[in-house]
Amino acid sequence: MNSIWEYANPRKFMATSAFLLPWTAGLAALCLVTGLVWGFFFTPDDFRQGSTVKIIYIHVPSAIMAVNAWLMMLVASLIWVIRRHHVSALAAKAAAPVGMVFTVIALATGALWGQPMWGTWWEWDPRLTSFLILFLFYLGYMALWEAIENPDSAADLTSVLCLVGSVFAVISRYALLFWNQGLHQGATLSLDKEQNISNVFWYPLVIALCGFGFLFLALVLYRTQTEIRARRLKALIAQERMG
Amino acid sequence: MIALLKRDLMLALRAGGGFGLSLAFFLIFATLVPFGVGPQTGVLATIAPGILWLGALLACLLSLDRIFQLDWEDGTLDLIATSPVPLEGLAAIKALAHWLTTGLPLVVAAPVLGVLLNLPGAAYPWLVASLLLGTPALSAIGTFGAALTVGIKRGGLLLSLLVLPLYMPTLIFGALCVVRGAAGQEALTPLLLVAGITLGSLAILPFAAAAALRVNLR
Amino acid sequence: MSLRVENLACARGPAQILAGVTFAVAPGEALILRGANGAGKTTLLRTLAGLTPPLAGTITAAPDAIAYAAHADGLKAQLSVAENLAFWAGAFGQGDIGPAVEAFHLGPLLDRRAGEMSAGQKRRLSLARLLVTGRPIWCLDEPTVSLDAENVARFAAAVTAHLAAGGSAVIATHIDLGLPAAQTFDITPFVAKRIRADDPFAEAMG
Amino acid sequence: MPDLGQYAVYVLSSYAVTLGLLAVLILGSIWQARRVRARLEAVESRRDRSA
Repeated sequence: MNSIWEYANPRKFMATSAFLLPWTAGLAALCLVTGLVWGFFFTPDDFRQGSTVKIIYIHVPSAIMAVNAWLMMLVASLIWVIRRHHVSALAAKAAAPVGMVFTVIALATGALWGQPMWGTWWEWDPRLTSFLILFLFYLGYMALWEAIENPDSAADLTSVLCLVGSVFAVISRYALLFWNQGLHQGATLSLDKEQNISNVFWYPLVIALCGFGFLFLALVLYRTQTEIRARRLKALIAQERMG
Repeated sequence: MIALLKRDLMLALRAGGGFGLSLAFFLIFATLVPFGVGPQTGVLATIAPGILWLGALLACLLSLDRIFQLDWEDGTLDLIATSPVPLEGLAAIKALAHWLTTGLPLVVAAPVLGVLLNLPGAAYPWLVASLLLGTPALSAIGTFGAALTVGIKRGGLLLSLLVLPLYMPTLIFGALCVVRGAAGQEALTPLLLVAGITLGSLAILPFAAAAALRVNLR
Repeated sequence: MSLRVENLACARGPAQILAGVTFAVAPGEALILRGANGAGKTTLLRTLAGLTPPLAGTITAAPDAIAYAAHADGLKAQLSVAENLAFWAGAFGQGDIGPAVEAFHLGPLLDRRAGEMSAGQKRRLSLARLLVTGRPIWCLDEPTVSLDAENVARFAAAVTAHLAAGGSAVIATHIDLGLPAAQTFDITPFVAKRIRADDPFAEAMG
Repeated sequence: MPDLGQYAVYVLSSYAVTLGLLAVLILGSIWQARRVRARLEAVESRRDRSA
């Protein structure tokens, strides 16, 4: 039985991800098309929200994946800090833009949903505001990666930022709940509560969520490959300069 | 460590040390607000808690990039790192010095500016208390941000981008405390939460800042 | 106080600079580092000072024994000579700045601000800092830059006195200081510039 | 095409924004990957020739 840490070797990762990438990308496409087409064309309108309920199939999955992307970066940063696996740090770097785009999608679709339902594009509601803060965290994280020349130092410093940022993100979440009770409805998907939407909306939503999940996975694998190549490029150029 | 604190305070007070700049910024910021929102005392009284907290926060932000940058440029940081002072202690002392030269004057000046902005009388004790308990967190978080960006040329803007989201919980609870104080509501809970954030920041962030400094020095 | 270095490999950023560096400095002895510009003397000294972690090998010395002096003087322009020295004495837990002032003839300059002094005067102040650290092993990077002949002699005398008191020194310099117990150590054979071995990206990946 | 009623513009623009952003992300990733791959291949072949 091979150790899981072997996949942290760049060469091994390249081979494994080359195998996994078509599958995850295919599954992502399949689930996204199924979920979104089902949701858009074949679900009824909600009696209160009308056709805007169709936004749920992109809004909820992207919001969930936006948070999961940060969690994945947190885990990857911890692995880098503790075990110093280079691929882990690069995977965190690769995930950041994906997470940021998901955050923007969640914010944009939220605004487009809020306008007809609440009569406003933007509301300083705890959930909306925490996503805005999450967006700023992604922005700062990516800016720090870009600003530092030495890749290992950049990995170290962004990891520290990710760890500290996560602690403050949790505090911010509670601060926001304290600050304003908000308009946003409760969680749509939860495991412990009774299902609070009916099956007609539930199935396409779960499929769309899987689609966003696989899309995230595929993009992270693909972008990590790119980061590994970029890192190797940097190493080889440095080697050439040293003669 | 005491030598370090003494030196930092001395440097801040000498010519070109930047002491008072943050205070002047705070003053100008609060003075400009009525020009932006109009002179109606009712409006000013409503927004005064938020404006004062925001002004204090921005004034703190203004002087953050000096915390480590000057010592980094003239080589002092390398030498301190080889001295018996641990980097964790250095980060804590730097945060303390920043608070004494920036945060504390802001706390003292805030009530005066409160008068300019028609802050309701009941809010003054809460304003002073929340700033007194909250500005150390601003200094500690800022020191961490400064440690992250010390090796980066023209890192000032990046520093703001990194630090501002981290400032948010402190700002929320601090301003909320003053707002509630002004309205005669229960304001102790947000005050205690501000104090909690400060204690947590002071406990954790010097270690994070020292880790960042170690990376930047090697 | 002895310093022993075995099989040391040093890195600067992503690059390994030196490998297999081995030497020992006994109490009362000085080691003069030689090597072309850019060979890695500064990297070696920064590694000895504990600023850069070594890639491989061991550095054996008593804890908190090494005092480091870099290219940069590390002085605060707004503070006077006496204040600068007193700060370092305080940071290293020492009290008296008298011997340091005397060794580098800083008495007449005590109240002068560091920012108003010439490069050579700043250098003297920065070297005087070594005497207030109270540390036995000095690691010095080009200490005589911008010093005139008279002050180079003062510096040599300070090092000689330090050695006579049982201290030791590792000095990167191109000039002959005329120290009594000095061995010369040329780092050229140890220069091994390549991507550091713990970087997994330089190997072939296909 | 389902009847989206009075909210058509919000629903359609939500989907449009999402698909647009995802397209930018995916195409950007592909473009970046191609560029890095090409540059790496150039350096690798230079290295192989000299070796």
